Amino acid sequence: MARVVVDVMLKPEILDPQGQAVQRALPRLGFEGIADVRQGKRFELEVEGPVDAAALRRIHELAETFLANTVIEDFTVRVEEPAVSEEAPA
Amino acid sequence: MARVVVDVMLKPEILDPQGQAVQRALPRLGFEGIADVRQGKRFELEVEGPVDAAALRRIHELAETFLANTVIEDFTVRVEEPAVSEEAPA
Amino acid sequence: MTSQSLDTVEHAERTPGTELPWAELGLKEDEYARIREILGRRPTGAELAMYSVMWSEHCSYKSSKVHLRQFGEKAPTEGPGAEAMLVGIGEQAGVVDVGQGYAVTFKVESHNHPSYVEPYQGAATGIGGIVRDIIAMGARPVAVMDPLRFGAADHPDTRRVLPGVVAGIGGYGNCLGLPNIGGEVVFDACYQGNPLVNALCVGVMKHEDIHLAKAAGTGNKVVLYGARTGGDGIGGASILASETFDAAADGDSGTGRPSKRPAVQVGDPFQEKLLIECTLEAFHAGLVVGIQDLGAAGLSCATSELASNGSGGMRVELDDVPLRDSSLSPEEILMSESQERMCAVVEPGNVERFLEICEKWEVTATVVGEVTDGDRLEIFWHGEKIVDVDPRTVAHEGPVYERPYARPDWQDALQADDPGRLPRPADGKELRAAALALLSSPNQAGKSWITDQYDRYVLGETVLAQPEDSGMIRIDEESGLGVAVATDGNGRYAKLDPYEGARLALAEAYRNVAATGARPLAVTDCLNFGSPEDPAAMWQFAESCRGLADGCRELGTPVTGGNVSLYNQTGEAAIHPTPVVGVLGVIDDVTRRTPMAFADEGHLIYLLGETAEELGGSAWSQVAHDHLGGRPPRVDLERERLLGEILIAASRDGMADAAHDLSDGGLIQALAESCLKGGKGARIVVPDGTDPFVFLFSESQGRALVAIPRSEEVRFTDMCAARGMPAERIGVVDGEELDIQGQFTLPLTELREAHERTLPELFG
Amino acid sequence: MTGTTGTAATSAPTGPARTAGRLGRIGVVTFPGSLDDRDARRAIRIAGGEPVALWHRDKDLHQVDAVVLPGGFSYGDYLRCGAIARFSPVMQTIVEQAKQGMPVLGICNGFQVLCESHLLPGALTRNDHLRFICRDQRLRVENNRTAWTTDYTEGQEITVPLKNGEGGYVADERTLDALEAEGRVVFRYTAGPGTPEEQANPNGSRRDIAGITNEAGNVVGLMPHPEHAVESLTGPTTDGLGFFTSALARLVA
Ligand SMILES: Nc1ncnc2c1ncn2[C@@H]1O[C@H](COP(=O)(O)OP(=O)(O)O)[C@@H](O)[C@H]1O
Ligand SMILES: [Mg+2]
Repeated sequence: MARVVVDVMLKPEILDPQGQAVQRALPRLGFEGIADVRQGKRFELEVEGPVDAAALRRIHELAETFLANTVIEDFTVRVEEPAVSEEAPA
Repeated sequence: MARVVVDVMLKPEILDPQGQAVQRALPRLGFEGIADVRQGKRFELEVEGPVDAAALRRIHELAETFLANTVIEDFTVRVEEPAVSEEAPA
Repeated sequence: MTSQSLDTVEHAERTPGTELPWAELGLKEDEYARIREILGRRPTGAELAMYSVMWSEHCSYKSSKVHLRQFGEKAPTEGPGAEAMLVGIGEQAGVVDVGQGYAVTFKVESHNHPSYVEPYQGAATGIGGIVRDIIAMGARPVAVMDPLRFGAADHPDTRRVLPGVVAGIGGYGNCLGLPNIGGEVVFDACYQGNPLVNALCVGVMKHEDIHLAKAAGTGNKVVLYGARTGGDGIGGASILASETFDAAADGDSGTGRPSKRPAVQVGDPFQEKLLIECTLEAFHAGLVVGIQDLGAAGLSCATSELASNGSGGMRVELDDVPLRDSSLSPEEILMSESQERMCAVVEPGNVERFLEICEKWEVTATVVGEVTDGDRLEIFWHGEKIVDVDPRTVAHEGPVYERPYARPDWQDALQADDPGRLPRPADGKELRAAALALLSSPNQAGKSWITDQYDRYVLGETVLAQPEDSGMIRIDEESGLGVAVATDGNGRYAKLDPYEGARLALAEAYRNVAATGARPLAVTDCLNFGSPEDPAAMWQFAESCRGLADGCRELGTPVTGGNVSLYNQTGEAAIHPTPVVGVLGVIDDVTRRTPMAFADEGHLIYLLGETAEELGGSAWSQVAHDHLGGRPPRVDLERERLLGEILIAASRDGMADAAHDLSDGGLIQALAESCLKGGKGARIVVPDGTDPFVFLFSESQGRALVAIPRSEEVRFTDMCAARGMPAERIGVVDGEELDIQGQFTLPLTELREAHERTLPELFG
Repeated sequence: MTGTTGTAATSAPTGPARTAGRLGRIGVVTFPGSLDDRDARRAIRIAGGEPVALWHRDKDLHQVDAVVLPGGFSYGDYLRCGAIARFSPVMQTIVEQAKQGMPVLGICNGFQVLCESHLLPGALTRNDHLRFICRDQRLRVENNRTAWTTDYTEGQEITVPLKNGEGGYVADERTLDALEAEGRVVFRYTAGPGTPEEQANPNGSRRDIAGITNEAGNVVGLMPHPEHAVESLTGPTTDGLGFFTSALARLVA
């Protein structure tokens, strides 16, 4: 089973109150040096069968019509590589 | 300015009503062959200065104490590679 | 933008031949010519931006103005309503005196087009906008309401629009901490491409706190506070709401016209909550000379209106406006409709304290200009003057149109198509089926799937909320002083007769307020119509204005303010003319309110008013036959006033334990609602000589149900008799079923199931 | 009344409670996005106590005897409810004091803040139906030995408003088992008379949990809103008053 990830972010010109709230909180938490924060959605789809161009096209369509609200959001679709989640040094 | 992405997903054992709602809607939209959907959050942080091990450590800490609630959520931190958003064939 | 390409006033003077994109900005040729004439030169790009948004239909009321005048001209000059008026039409919102030193401000506004494009954010920012109007008056917002209209309930696009709109209203209002105390939900195919999202807000203040939007006092500072200005919604609401909305023209339609789809605005309710607190604190500290919210047309509107209402001029440094996006051009900054911003005029000596209050609430605040002693509004960018106008010409002297209007040629045929010819239920069994079909139809079904998404408890002053006849808020804990508000509108009635339709909307809202025991005092209205360029739609508009103005004079309830939404039309298909009327009433002691529920076994059920066969535009004709024709029910506002007096007296003197007005769906609807709310059944007798179908389904006006304890019966009937109000005892509160004797019975469980299952099944 | 803890008065007065000649002082924190702070203060007043307004930026608790964290959206709560409030100055002191036994009640957003602050285990997530829900909610009192519930009887059913978008209580199985075993589930959702049992739980909370307490019983968090049920005029019942009279009674003892 392959995993396809759809990331949905607000378009750059659209206000992102969520990201802004995080950013405003950073100084209070003692974090400096982060110029901007945007918050979006991440969808992980577990796809049965091969993730070929046709499958990707369908997922793209799904993202466009359903997962993202393209009036205000952009999205990207990608197949997740085997070893994805490289955690930062703890 | 470098972009660091923090992905936050509910732990596998925690019910994800948003992901389930998407999954339930799929047949109605005519989509088959998606075994599971999970919905999480994606944060894009624009970091000033170099994203070295120290900076990543701090962002990891930020994610652990703030961006994610580790009681119910897992997270990953990664520096975004230059050419990120490979859109699927339209 | 480099300084060479900056279109300064000086540059405009030197280059009279430069073509500007006035048509794309929605201006007509003669309007552009007038701007040139006013300025004595061509406008700069920034000036053109300001004029175009301020002269748009949405901001200038250019098509509606000549008709709206009647609300002032015909306003009642005596009676409680007239005496209570403190601030009338023309300000952000009207203000009425409710006694004990309190004043109440309320207003309803539309956010129709944005809510169709992006339901969640469109509706959310609709709440945001109306709330800012109320704070700008100096009042603390205390409640919101949401009259809504959607396309057919089972249409796929309604599944997109309705849940988003409801979630948006809830998301924003709940987060602001404003109880939602009522509204409407109507489905009709005519709203398919043009859903109506109206939002009402009520605010309370002490008389001395009333503030008006004006910039007086040379040297006073203009402070912009709240959210940073971004590129969202540039010219959005104003331009979009000012032309026929053509869904097919979204994006590039190849016509070379710019897309009418605006960058949608995203609301930030938390920011708005901060704005409320910070504004009220600044008011109470006496730091505010004048104030204005930034809504449609953003800074263009705020600066020109503030300056225009004041005595002097204004100078604004656009470079000082805090931006979210540093690449914005000055024109864009002037037109941006970024949400959650306000503009205050503050004396220089108070600026520091004002900024401190903003800091306390973590609200960004910046001095962006000052009041000057001239009479010009001058705006600078990078040290160069880009706007130099007489603000009155922007804000108040826009074009005024006498649009042609004509009674449509189909109106006679429509009125002649009387529902009297339609087949009716013939026996008890058929009546029962008709009742269930009616009560479970989307328009007549319970709305709790929607209203349960709204917080009605927050602030702890909600005495009545949905599904009661009106919302009621306590405003003084000691004395029990309170206000009640109801909104109503019936587009089907108005389509049959727009003059009567407006009066019917008024009558119903008035009746709903009186049913709870409050004395109706004042009116706000949202007039939702089709294109003013269509003579038929314009006639509907003119008739409705005339009807509402006449009705308000008759009832002694002045119109204190409102909103017009035109161009609710897709191609040739306009919505039903939909005047939505909000009535505000006062109650001296909220513990005396009359709820709608049949709560006590043995109480006697009286029907007040007279029932005739009136089925034109009725819910029955729609549900049973999908029929719209004939004449709407007759309105007699004198009778409405009398009914109101009876209901108010019954509440004041503790005679009625429950009251519920009759409106769409008629008696059967009202009975079902009162039974379900109280969890008690009723035994009802059809009066001799009355056709049971007419008795149950007719929509005659001026009627209400009351439940009277036996001990009060004589006193109550004596009062009705003395005042000439027909009151017929039709039954008693009893048992577990609604029993229409000799016709049919409906167990409450079956009734509840039928009434409450509909919306969850459609949208759940 | 079956209050059984050592400190709680067995017959708590419901009138004004006085300690050393003064009313019991209960602080109510106002974050910039708090909404039900006024109502919480009113409830304390009606219960006979002295409400004290506390400001989120102020570490000082002004000698209050107990604290209520009210409902609302503390800092907008776009990230997660209570995520930012946890780091506020006032919370630093409240966490310290709570650990020393001061009674703390978190209502709705306050409950979320208590979980985020790790004063209570678990977390609150999106309602399973993904909608905000406002309704009158039936609750069963499972534990009447906490600082805030001594005026109820065990098993008593009460009705108070519920209104939230993120009220689903979740924790891992081990935590849930421990909460049950230690009797730390204070309130459970239940169906009122005539309501089908499957409609009892309004948001998918695990094991129908509406409210919990810490090991010491001084910190209580719940999603429903007792402060909206203190006057018959504006609330569905006056069942919520017992929270505040319980705490005040303890202050007298
Ligand atoms: N969108 C809404 N928001 C809040 N309350 C609503 C909404 N729609 C309907 N209601 C409430 O539901 C109840 C029934 O509505 P309606 O049948 O339109 O009342 P009426 O016929 O008395 O005008 C009223 O209390 C009304 O305020
Ligand atoms: Mg009514």
